[in-house]
Amino acid sequence: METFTAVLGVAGGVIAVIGALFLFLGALGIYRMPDVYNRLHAGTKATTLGNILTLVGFGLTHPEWLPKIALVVLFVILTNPLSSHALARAAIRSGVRPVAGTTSDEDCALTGGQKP
Amino acid sequence: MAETLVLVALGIALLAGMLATVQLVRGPDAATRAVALDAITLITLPMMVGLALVVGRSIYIDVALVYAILSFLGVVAFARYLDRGI
Amino acid sequence: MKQLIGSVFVLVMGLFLWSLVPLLGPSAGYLSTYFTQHGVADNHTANLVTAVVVNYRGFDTLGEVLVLFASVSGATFVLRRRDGLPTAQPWPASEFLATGARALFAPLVVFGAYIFVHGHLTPGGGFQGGAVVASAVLMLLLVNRDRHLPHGLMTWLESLSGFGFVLTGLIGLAVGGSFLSNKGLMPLGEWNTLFSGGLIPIIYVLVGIKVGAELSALLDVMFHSTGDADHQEGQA
Amino acid sequence: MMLAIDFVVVAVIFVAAVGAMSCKNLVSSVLLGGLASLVASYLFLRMGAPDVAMTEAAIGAALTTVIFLVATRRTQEVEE
Repeated sequence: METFTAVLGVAGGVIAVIGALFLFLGALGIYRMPDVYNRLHAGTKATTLGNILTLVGFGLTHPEWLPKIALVVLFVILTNPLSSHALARAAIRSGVRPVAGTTSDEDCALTGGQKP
Repeated sequence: MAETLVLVALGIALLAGMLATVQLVRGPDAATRAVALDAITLITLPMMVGLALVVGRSIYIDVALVYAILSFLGVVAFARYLDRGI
Repeated sequence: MKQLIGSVFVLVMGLFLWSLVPLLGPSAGYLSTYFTQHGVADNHTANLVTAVVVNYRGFDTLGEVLVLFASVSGATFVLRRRDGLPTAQPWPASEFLATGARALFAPLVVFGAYIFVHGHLTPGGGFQGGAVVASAVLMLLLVNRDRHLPHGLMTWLESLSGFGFVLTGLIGLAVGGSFLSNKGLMPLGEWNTLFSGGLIPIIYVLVGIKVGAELSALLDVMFHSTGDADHQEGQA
Repeated sequence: MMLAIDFVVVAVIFVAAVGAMSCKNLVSSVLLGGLASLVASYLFLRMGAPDVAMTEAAIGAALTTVIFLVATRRTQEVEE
């Protein structure tokens, strides 16, 4: 039983490190990408996955706290798509143009703008 | 072993937070800054839970939960502002 | 120039904060020593901060609630105008956001209630729980700006909870010998259970309802405020 | 390790505060102020004050930001 807990803890630590790497990749995407829409792509998907993995990993290192951490994870899963969606919509409506070479004709028809 | 890995994860998350903060200060327009703030929120949340692990007090997770709810509302409010909704 | 002065001020404050970082840890004074040694035995609360805020410093909390009430009524008095300019029609929120807000409203209210009901066991209390409840209302307002709160209900909740706070204090004065006294009226209960701490949970629930109603009313007034016609003419 | 994290967090608060002071765009200033509040919440938690951290997250990060945003929008509407 004790070895099981120890193995679970080490596995949780590894999962947490992987999740933290995803968080870092998301932040790197935010830093390097050229415009808002690309940054949304990197900064919301990668950080959501990283967040969930990190929290679950932390939970596995302390299994008795897992229900509470699961509540946080559930809340993140429920709310983060909402905020990302609202941000993307706000960026389109406030008139931010996509950077050249990243749009197709259908996108231009959606946003009502010309192809840059 | 597990404690060391938790600390390593916290350090990497901190680096990510620093990168996103740089972009938030640098960002050319308000929408970019909002995206960076959203990412910082998602990075600080595991840092709070990791702090709870390091200190060993489970009640800190309550604070992380409140933080998740309210920072989500802040980002949505900002999006609705840019959206001309409020 | 103004920015320079401000930046220098921020720099000084930042250096101050920086110098405080290595000091993160417990400090001991006479009162903090007393509270840490006697607080749990006196009140049977698991969260000592709540014992300090609601019992030892209960009168201050009453004052804080009154300050919040005064500021909200002042803001309401200034911002509610029936003759104001019509504001621009807000753009509607997407269906996704509207549905999400409706789905999250009830869990947020329940979570806020959890925070102020468990104020004596876990961190948080009346003010934080009230803020979470108000943020649930804020979420509905963010989706649809034209939604109106039931003003009569808000007024009743706010008045009754404030009255209940003062009444609890007066009962403590009659039974225990001092205003907001925690002795005699309610059993202190077993440490670290929901029904413990005597009057403290009751007061914190009242504070939570009051703060939630007040902050919701403030947000309602802010969202429905209109332009000031006099100001517009003066500027033109 | 935790102490190093503390120093970086204080530096982030500092950068956010200076940015909020020096930013020309009012909305970006509000956002940077919100960031300072959010990170200060972590720092309060680190100092062992979960109640204060919760208050900071509730009042400083969410409600104040929203009230500033609404006030900015209303003044813009009047100026237009």
